[in-house]
Amino acid sequence: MSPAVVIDRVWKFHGDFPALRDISLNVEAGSCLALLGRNGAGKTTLLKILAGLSKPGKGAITILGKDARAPETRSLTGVLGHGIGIYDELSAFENLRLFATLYGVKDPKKTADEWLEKTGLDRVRDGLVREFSRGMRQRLAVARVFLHNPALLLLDEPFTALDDRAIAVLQQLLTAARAEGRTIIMSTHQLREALALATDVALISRGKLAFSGERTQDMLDDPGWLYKNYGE
Amino acid sequence: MSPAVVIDRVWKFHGDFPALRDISLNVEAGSCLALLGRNGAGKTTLLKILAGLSKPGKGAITILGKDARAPETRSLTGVLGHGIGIYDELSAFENLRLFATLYGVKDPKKTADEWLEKTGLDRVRDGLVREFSRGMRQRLAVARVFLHNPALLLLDEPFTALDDRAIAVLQQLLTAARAEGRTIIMSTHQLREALALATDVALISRGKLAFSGERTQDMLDDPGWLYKNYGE
Amino acid sequence: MANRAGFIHQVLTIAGKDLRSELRTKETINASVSFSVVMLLLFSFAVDPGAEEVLQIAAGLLWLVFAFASALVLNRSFARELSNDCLDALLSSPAESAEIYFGKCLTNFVLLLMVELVSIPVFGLFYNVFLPAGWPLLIAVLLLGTWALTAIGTMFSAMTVNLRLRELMLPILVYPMMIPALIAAIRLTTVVLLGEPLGENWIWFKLLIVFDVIFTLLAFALVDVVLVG
Amino acid sequence: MANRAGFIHQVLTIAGKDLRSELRTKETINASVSFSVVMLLLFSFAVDPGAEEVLQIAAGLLWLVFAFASALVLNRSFARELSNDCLDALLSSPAESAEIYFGKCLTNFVLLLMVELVSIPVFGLFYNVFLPAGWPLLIAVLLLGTWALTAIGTMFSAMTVNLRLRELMLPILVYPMMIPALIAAIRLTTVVLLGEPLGENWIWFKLLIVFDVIFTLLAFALVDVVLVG
Amino acid sequence: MRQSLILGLAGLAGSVIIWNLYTMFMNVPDEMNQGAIFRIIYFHVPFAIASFIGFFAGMFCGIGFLVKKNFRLDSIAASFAEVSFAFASVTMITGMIWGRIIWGIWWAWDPRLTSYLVCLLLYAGYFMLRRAIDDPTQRAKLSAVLSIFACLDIVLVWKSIEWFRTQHPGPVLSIRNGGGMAPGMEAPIYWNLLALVLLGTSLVLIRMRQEDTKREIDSLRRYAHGM
Ligand code: HEM
Ligand SMILES: Nc1ncnc2c1ncn2[C@@H]1O[C@H](COP(=O)(O)OP(=O)(O)OP(=O)(O)O)[C@@H](O)[C@H]1O
Ligand SMILES: Nc1ncnc2c1ncn2[C@@H]1O[C@H](COP(=O)(O)OP(=O)(O)OP(=O)(O)O)[C@@H](O)[C@H]1O
Ligand SMILES: [Mg+2]
Ligand SMILES: [Mg+2]
Repeated sequence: MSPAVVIDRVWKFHGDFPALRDISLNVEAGSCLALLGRNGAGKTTLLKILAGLSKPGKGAITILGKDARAPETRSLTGVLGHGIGIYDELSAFENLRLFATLYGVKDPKKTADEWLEKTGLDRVRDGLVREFSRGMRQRLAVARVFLHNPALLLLDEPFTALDDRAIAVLQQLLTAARAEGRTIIMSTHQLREALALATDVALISRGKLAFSGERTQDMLDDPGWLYKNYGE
Repeated sequence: MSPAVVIDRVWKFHGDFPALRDISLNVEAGSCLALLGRNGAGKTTLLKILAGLSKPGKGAITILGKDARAPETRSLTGVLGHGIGIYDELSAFENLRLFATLYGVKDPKKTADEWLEKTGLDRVRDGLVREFSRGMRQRLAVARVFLHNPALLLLDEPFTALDDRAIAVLQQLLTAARAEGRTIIMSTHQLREALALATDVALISRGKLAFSGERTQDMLDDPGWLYKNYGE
Repeated sequence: MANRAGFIHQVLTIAGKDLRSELRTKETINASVSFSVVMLLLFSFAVDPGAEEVLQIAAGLLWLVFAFASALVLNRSFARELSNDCLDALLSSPAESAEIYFGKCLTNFVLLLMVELVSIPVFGLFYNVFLPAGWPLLIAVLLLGTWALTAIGTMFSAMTVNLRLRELMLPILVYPMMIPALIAAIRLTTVVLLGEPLGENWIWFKLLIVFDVIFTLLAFALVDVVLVG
Repeated sequence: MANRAGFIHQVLTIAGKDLRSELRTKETINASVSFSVVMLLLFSFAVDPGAEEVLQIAAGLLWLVFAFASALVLNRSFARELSNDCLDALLSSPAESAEIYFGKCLTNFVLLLMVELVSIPVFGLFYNVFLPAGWPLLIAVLLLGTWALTAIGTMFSAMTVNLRLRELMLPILVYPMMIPALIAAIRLTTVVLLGEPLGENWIWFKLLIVFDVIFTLLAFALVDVVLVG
Repeated sequence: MRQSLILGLAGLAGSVIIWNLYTMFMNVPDEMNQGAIFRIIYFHVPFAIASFIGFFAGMFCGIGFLVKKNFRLDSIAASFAEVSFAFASVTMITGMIWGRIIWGIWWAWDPRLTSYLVCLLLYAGYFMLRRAIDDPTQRAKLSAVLSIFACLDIVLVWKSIEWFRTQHPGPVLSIRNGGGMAPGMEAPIYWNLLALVLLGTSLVLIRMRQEDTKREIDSLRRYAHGM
């Protein structure tokens, strides 16, 4: 199995402060990587670079054999950041159609409707997102991320501020994605939820890669285990 | 022991939509109430009213025997909302001094420095908050909330997006606060962290008070317990 | 309401905070100064500054510049509190809405005066208008007119702070409101520039004062309703 | 860069999105139209609108109105993307920075033209200026001038979104940037309104074109640097 | 009940207007130096005055809301503002037509015209503010506050511009002051005013009901989305 993502000696500087220091990491295709680390460790920074939202200072990123900023690459990745990335003034359907079109999906309208159904939003198809509740927004955001069925999913703290039910929904969607062989990289502080899904774990501390490897039983038993052994 | 907070048949309307419906609740002085509920249940709305940031549509709030909007009341409460409420363009010290002054603390400068020390921020005393990492900001925010030693603490999702260490720090600060007999009301979705601290629990569902009472062992054993039995 | 001393003390604290963070990143002040200079420049292309009757319209242009430049300052005034929900932090502190309002007013007043102090000389250069004999009156007019802009502008800055289209709504709501004050200021300034006797123009002075008083009181009365949801 | 067809397709998609959400609420449009009316009103106090030489300055006023009204539209342009980190969503999609930029440009261009189409007749009514003989030239000037405002404004709107650059560059640069274009537009419009022969004023026309070309290319080259941190 | 009230008011207003039209065109003679066109005043002025009445009524409802927190009052306030705005536009248009014919120009920076324009702009802002706020409570409160500011401002505007323009009076005023009408000619103005007030009230009632339903729907939607 070839690595889906190759991170090769990546540095990122804010001014002369190195937010990422010499990170090298391979993510196998079809695996689910939990990106852990303390506040300010550099998780978001790394994910942004993978998503092509910012360029590494040094080093190179290869995603599915191509550069991260290449349009072809981006049409294969789905990104869900801190913000949900959908438009309040547009209807649920218009949002999905917009991104379907941008991602060059064959039949945008059909795809949009399909995903509205899958996420149970079809009854509010033409409602403006502005009027949606937090849960509905979250589901729409997920639909946006999945609708061009990306080979690689990049999720930054997807569980934050969600209630138990919303988390459950998200978790089963992600499990399904794994089953379809998509690669997932997600950063989070909610270790339990993350480790339940993850196959691999990477720990960043102060911009350095402190640990990366399979998720072991110890981690499940005691989510704090990693920090205890590898955190500074 | 007299109740520190008396919530008496409180309603809050957004137009005709009742975000809070006839909530009545007493919080004993010195207790720690975990305010639980699904997304959109009304936790933030209730906390905002307690903090005097918005007025109830119907009903009355009494905090330590006084009205919630009275300046004396507010000088006795410490509020930590979604946002951390500190200024990016000011230094850590200036932030604390500002609020110390607003809260009419005796010697603002001294108090500010004390709390910078307590939260381990004294080395960055004069650094602009803009350059702080998320963890540091959070600690500064906590200092801001504690520095006029309030009798009542109102925390809205204090654990969100914090790493394990920051959470630990916050938890021990709160435990200390409890030991000093302060009353704490916090809303959260991270049931484990919350229930570990709480003495009492209140569950809001769709603006109605679904459950309120002591925190029992069952809840600790299975955080989902409450939702299973009382959630809709 | 806290007792009188407390009131002023709180107001000064808040004003001090705003001024400090503003003067640290000269953001707004730079913006509005350069803005007003550019406006004067553009005006000088729109209206031939050499012309005789320039003195007739000089005052008008000047006050338009002030009005437009003020929008930048006023926009930031409460927007500054948005970043980390700082407004909630302020409101949940013992500081009264009115104290916050006047703190902001004070800051804006000072900032606007700074802008004016810069742009008036520039103006004088472009249109070679020189310091008239009646300059004490001019200063009085400046202060009164600027306060008019501040009192209303700050109030509306508070009203629009939570809107999606903040920077859009503010000018639309504020400028029509300001018209009486602007008219009065323009007339008085013209009078001074032309060196005419004040005479029956006292009425404008009165108008300006009345305007200031009325809207300051109104804001004072209503700001709590606006800020506390 | 996607192939040519793809480019235009993406640009249209983005422009379509913006226009749809704008025309649904009509917020920006309404705001900037009423804003320009407000400005015409304010000008009427600065400059005696009854006067003969109003034609001399009409063009100047008109373009000032456009410049300021445009600020409102341009502000919203990228700010609209901020609310839910939508900009990140766009940038992480296959759409290129340049495609996003030109999509926004297109939207702003259309919106600004709408605003102008409304405010020109209003202006004509209020100041009793009527459609001059040389109106085809006038239209050309309008299009070129508006594009100048759009190209620069959109670029800076993109910069302000990127927080690190905000307080440094934007305010101090954007207005002065526009000056040459505005001057040219004002001169040309005056010429048309006064019905003078174009003659040596061709130079202004050339200037306007050069200005448009240069800044469009510049933006095209730099927008990726600005948007992708 | 309210249905019939609305219909009654509207019907009454209609009949009064028709009767007025009759008297205006059949009984009232042409005005000597303006000819037939002067009849436009019979609508121009009543609309103007009615609009003012409406704006201020709106403000008082706004104050009422701030005191009572009763959303019905907010609906009424908004309806008043809208109806008055419509009336004001009619004044504007009739006025402009009149101006085109009498003065030969659509617009003159005459004090009354200018201040009226300001008044319209203030309320244009009022509507924009209402549309920009999603939370009905916030909307009601802020628009109430705005209407208070606006109404106080209108008074000052009216005075100040009166003084400002009269510093250099235009050709306009001379025509205006020819307004010492014969009582017979003046009567229809007041009758029309009455008719417009009736009409306005019925319109307000209709709009108010729409506003209420809108708020109801909004709340139902929120509730539905909650589950
Ligand atoms: C856009 C144009 C106009 C506007 C906005 C306008 C507005 C108004 C308003 C607001 C009033 C009521 C003022 C009050 O009751 O104090 C009024 C009254 C009146 N208008 Fe106009 N007007 C316009 C054009 C004209 C023209 C062209 C004429 C006649 C040549 C005219 C003649 C009158 C007269 C005779 C009154 C009766 C009230 C009085 O005499 O004071 N108006 N107009
Ligand atoms: N725009 C920026 N300018 C300057 N420094 C930055 C910027 N963005 C991030 N940093 C710094 O880079 C470091 C990594 O930030 P990052 O947001 O990636 O951390 P994180 O792992 O996402 O933390 P959290 O878990 O709190 O989200 C932090 O020290 C932060 O201060
Ligand atoms: N400004 C507002 N305008 C209209 N409705 C609002 C407003 N604020 C909150 N609501 C509604 O009130 C209800 C309660 O909101 P609130 O933020 O209190 O929920 P919450 O319990 O804090 O949810 P979360 O856990 O997601 O923070 C929600 O249905 C929300 O839609
Ligand atoms: Mg992060
Ligand atoms: Mg909440």
